Amino acid sequence: MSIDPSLIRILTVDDHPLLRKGIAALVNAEDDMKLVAEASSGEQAIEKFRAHRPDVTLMDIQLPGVNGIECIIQIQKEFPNARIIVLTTYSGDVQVVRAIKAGARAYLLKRQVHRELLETIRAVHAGQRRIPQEIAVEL
Amino acid sequence: STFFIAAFFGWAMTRRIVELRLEERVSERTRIARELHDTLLQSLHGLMFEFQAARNMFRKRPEEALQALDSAIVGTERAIIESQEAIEDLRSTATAEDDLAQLIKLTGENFATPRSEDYDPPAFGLTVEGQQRALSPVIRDEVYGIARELLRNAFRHAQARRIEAEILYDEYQLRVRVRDDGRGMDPQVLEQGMRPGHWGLPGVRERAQQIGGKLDVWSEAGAGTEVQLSVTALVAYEKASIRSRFEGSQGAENHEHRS
Amino acid sequence: STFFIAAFFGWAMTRRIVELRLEERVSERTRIARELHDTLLQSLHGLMFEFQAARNMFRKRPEEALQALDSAIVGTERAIIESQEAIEDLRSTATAEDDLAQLIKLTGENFATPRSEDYDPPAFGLTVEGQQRALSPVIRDEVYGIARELLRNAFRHAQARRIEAEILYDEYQLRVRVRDDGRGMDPQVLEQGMRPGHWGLPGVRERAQQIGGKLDVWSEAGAGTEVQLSVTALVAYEKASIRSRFEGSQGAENHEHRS
Ligand SMILES: Nc1ncnc2c1ncn2[C@@H]1O[C@H](COP(=O)(O)OP(=O)(O)OP(=O)(O)O)[C@@H](O)[C@H]1O
Ligand SMILES: Nc1ncnc2c1ncn2[C@@H]1O[C@H](COP(=O)(O)OP(=O)(O)OP(=O)(O)O)[C@@H](O)[C@H]1O
Ligand SMILES: [K+]
Ligand SMILES: [Mg+2]
Ligand SMILES: [Mg+2]
Ligand SMILES: [Mg+2]
Repeated sequence: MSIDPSLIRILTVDDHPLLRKGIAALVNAEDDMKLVAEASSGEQAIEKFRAHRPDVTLMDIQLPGVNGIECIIQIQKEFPNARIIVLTTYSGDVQVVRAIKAGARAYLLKRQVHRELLETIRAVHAGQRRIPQEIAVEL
Repeated sequence: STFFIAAFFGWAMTRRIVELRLEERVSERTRIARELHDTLLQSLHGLMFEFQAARNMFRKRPEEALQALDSAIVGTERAIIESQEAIEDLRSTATAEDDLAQLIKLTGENFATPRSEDYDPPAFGLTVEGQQRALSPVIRDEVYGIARELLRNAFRHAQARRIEAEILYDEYQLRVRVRDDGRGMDPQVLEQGMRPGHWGLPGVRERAQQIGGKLDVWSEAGAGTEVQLSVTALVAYEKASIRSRFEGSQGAENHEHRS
Repeated sequence: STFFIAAFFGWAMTRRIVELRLEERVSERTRIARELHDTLLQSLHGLMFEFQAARNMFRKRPEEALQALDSAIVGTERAIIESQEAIEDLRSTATAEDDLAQLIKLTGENFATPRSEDYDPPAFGLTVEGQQRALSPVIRDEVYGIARELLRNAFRHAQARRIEAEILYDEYQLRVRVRDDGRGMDPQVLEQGMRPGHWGLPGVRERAQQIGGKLDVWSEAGAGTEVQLSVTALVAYEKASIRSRFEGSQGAENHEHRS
């Protein structure tokens, strides 16, 4: 079965299974998206990225092992066109600035995900960046 | 005025004691807050995404929406049970009857259970040496807390083939070791004793310090990691087990187990 | 042998200190269990009902189901924010600025807001007596935790028409009362001090004990329930408010409010 090339192909990276399950439900409910792989650690994320070459990657910053930031750096080095959205639990997470410097295209608080994720995925897939003003200033 | 001074000093002392107790509470609080954060909050987020998915499909794909809703409801039920259990656990620490070996064994076996097809976890084994002694319950909890984090780290980070835990009850010390044959700790982490932003190892050290225990870490690139915790018998073993030393018992044998 | 005695005493002292610190940590766990019970678990229960309602109406009354789903999602958002705040609070004690009266007022008014057409909640009122004093933040949190559970119980169990809270700042004590004109507590619960498997009242008692407070419960079938908490001024009020007593202030007036 071949995959419709117009679908946005997505990889999620988070160490918590219920969180991945929720994102899978959100993404699979859309006609223009498909979840192609999931990873629960940084190492696994890099492996899965190589294997699936997703259009958009959703990356939790807090990961066991190789953390989200290191993981973004490595993926961007190997695949400069990778489109990564970082997810974080707390606002004011200092790691967000580092993630954006490392090449992430957008950032979302987990508590905004259910309302803003789908639109953000489409925007990032279309080549846009979604970086809040406060953070853009710091860069 | 002597009365006033006494009253004042008494109050200052009381206050200092209260402050010390609060410090203790704060550090315990932070630790538990982290654990809760990692579990319950993430579950709640995940469940919300699922409900939102049901909501988004509601009009166009009602059958799928219903399925998503049902699955999220089951997830919420489970989260409720989990948090009730967390509450029971928190309340019944120090009263649980399980022994250390049992706790460590269950934890290791749990980590060693394959979760998905593309991940083959390392093997796990536990050995117990020496004659088992009754541990004071709080010590049991702290030692178990340490062993659990060391095991979790070994399973998560070591890329090992085999992970072993060892409990040694000897007359002068309780020792617990966790070792793996994995890739070894990052030298920088080994040197600094922690990875910035990660709280597992600092937590292990704090727990060890709390009970006056000693931690030794050995690790080599490509050869694996071993961590040993030693706690002096006087602190580790139940009062009854120690008193025998003051009652003229000479051998290493433990009389309480007979009474 | 002098050496041995000294060593023994030193050890006994160390042991006692370790035990005290550990006891403290154990009680801190209980405290967190209480927080969890009072926040996350209650939210999860509430959400569960709403999602289940949406599910039940799904086929027959889809528009109402959709509304219920939306409202439950908003509720989940709120629960997430609350539990994030609870976790933040656990991480940094004593940072909230709200005062006790404000917290109690908001909580009571929230409970007194009608949620559905077929349920008319009791009325709520708060009175504050005496000159307000700055409370030490931990005390404020504990007293608020107690008042919140007492209010929740009154709204849930009393079948009252009216529920009242009262805060009394006096020179020697802080007192807080919650009363209702409902059916009174089940005599068996009143006698045993708890209903097995329910942790609200035990939590209230533990919080009171932690801060050295005194709890008085009065309840009569058909006449209602009143619970009073009293905390001595030395513990309840901020340092500055107390020190004035050592500085020769005679009146009941509180100088800090001017500086
Ligand atoms: N057995 C091990 N083998 C290899 N590396 C390890 C091992 N144990 C720990 N480490 C390294 O030490 C680091 C710090 O461990 P620590 O437990 O403090 O944090 P963590 O496990 O990454 O995150 P968490 O805060 O969730 O525990 C790990 O990120 C890992 O790189
Ligand atoms: N104001 C009140 N009026 C009548 N009965 C009350 C009142 N407050 C408490 N009760 C009774 O006391 C019991 C125990 O209260 P408690 O708060 O411990 O548990 P709960 O409210 O039933 O459950 P939870 O564990 O969620 O708090 C209640 O189940 C109820 O029967
Ligand atoms: K899809
Ligand atoms: Mg994570
Ligand atoms: Mg760890
Ligand atoms: Mg209750």
